[in-house]
Amino acid sequence: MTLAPMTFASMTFALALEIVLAAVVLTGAVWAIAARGTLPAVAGFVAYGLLLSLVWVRLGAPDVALTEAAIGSGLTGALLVGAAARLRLSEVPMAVERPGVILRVLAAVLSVTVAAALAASVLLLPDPAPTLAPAAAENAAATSLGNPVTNVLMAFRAMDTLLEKIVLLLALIGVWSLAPDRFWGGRPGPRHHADPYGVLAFVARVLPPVGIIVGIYILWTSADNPGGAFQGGTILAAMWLLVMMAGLADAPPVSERRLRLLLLVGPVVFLIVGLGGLAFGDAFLAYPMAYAKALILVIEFAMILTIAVTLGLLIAGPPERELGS
Amino acid sequence: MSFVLDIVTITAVSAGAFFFLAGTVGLLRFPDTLTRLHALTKADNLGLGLMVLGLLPHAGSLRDGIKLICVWLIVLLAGATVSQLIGYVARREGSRP
Amino acid sequence: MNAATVFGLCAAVAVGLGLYGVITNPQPLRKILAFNLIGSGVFTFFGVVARRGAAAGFGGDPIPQALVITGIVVAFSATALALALLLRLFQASGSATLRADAPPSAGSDPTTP
Amino acid sequence: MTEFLTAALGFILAILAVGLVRILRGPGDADRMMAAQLIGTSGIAALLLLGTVSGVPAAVDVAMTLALLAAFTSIAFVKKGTARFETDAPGSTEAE
Repeated sequence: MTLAPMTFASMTFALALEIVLAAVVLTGAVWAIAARGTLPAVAGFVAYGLLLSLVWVRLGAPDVALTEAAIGSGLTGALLVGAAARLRLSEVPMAVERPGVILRVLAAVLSVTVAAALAASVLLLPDPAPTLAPAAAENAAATSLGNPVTNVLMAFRAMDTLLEKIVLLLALIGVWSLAPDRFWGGRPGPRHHADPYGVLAFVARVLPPVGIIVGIYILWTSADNPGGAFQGGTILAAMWLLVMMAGLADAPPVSERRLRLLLLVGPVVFLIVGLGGLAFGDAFLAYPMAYAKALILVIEFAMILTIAVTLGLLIAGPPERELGS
Repeated sequence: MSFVLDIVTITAVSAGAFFFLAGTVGLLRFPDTLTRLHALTKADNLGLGLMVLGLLPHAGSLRDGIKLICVWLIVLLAGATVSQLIGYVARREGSRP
Repeated sequence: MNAATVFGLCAAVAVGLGLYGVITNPQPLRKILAFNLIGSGVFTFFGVVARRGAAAGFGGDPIPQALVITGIVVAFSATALALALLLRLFQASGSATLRADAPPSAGSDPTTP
Repeated sequence: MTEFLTAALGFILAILAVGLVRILRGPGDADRMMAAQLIGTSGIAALLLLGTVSGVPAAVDVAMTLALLAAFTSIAFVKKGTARFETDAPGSTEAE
């Protein structure tokens, strides 16, 4: 190999890039903690999430990068911005409650200790690293899906994914249950208004069709490439919320039958397929080999609807208007 | 052929980086909000556009190439509307005492 | 020193920063934000472990990667619920503080007639 | 070629860091949004470059997702949970 010095140079080059990326990521993190105002802190957190998705690409995990970009940065950012704006009134008296010097020093000592312990464990990770990748590759033929992460999520550890959907639904029930009694069953959030010929209405008419195509593409491609129902569903949810924010459509009352059905279709299809595995196959959530890919796709299409609706409603918040208003 | 494509990449990515630099300098140095906005849109539209152009020869397949162009189109559309919103916000802030 | 180590150290610092923010920042919203920072640091840690386990032609071990995807979603639901609770507290009491001896709010609950 | 693209990526990351500093300075919402816009666009450019450098073609999908959600987050920031978006002086929108 005559190229050896060259590859060494490009390796150090790549390392320099990684160090720069890590430094910029940490700038965002420092700022999300240290900024005085709440909104700048939230902006720092969103930038941090965006940069973290670069880190995930660099770590060879584009599936996670997609999730981080969609949920960790985008939707969490929108959620925090909304909450920060509503809490703005309460910011002034907060300044008084800053903890004393002793507590801050103790907190700093504790944080540095924890960070140092974690850093030491990074440096002392076993070599060669334990891995399940060969096992995942060996069994990939069972589902005939090309994306190993989809394989793990939908087949090898499908129970985790099913329970995760149920956690989402439980969170939504929790959010709804915070509504005052008289608003129960009503519509979440305020009714948004905007100039129907203004720029907001324009973008809410033009962007969602594009977003829906991208969202479904991300789901469809997840069989063989990075993607999935979750990442696609997040984009759909964002587009739905955009239409609501532009005042083009109102949020549905949370007691609406159609809405409840959409919320249930994903987990129910998942459960039916799982119980089918129990009845006709070996175990709960065991897919028959011949139909594995088809069944997984059916589950994913049902789930993208549920995920989009659940995420949209989680961000819209508890009902704030009386039923029939 | 690959030599020509490499030159396209180097030229276009350098030009894109230049527009990013110009937009950032404008964002830092220009005196008021609307001129800063003007500088910013250069980085958005031209900077990213040229970067995409430069990366097209490296796209692995036709599908990847089309997706690259789609990214630019989405950013153009979103950037144009968000810039208008920023303009409204700037006017609202400006009219405040 | 490679990518996994660099980002592993980065994750360790992010967890430390988040922990400091959770303890010292008095605003509940900022505590929630800092908690998310801890979470993302832990997730990056998983990513580092996955990257080190790259084998069989994959860019990383797919099992930790899939676990992280599930984790991000669960963290999001928890954040949404926490923020909804915080907003409700603000609506009900007129202030968003965690102090037990907070002064009684001037405004009454705007949501009950 | 990889070296050149890596250098370009480092440059774009530096621009992104400048955008981060700009957000902190503010002072108004408009300037913050502009800095956020710069961070979003340079983040997308960085993702595309990184995908090419690291040989991860799916980075383009991540970039598309980011582009869509950046627009959404910016609009959420402008609306800030309020029901109305005043594009003009009060009353003039109804007159149009």
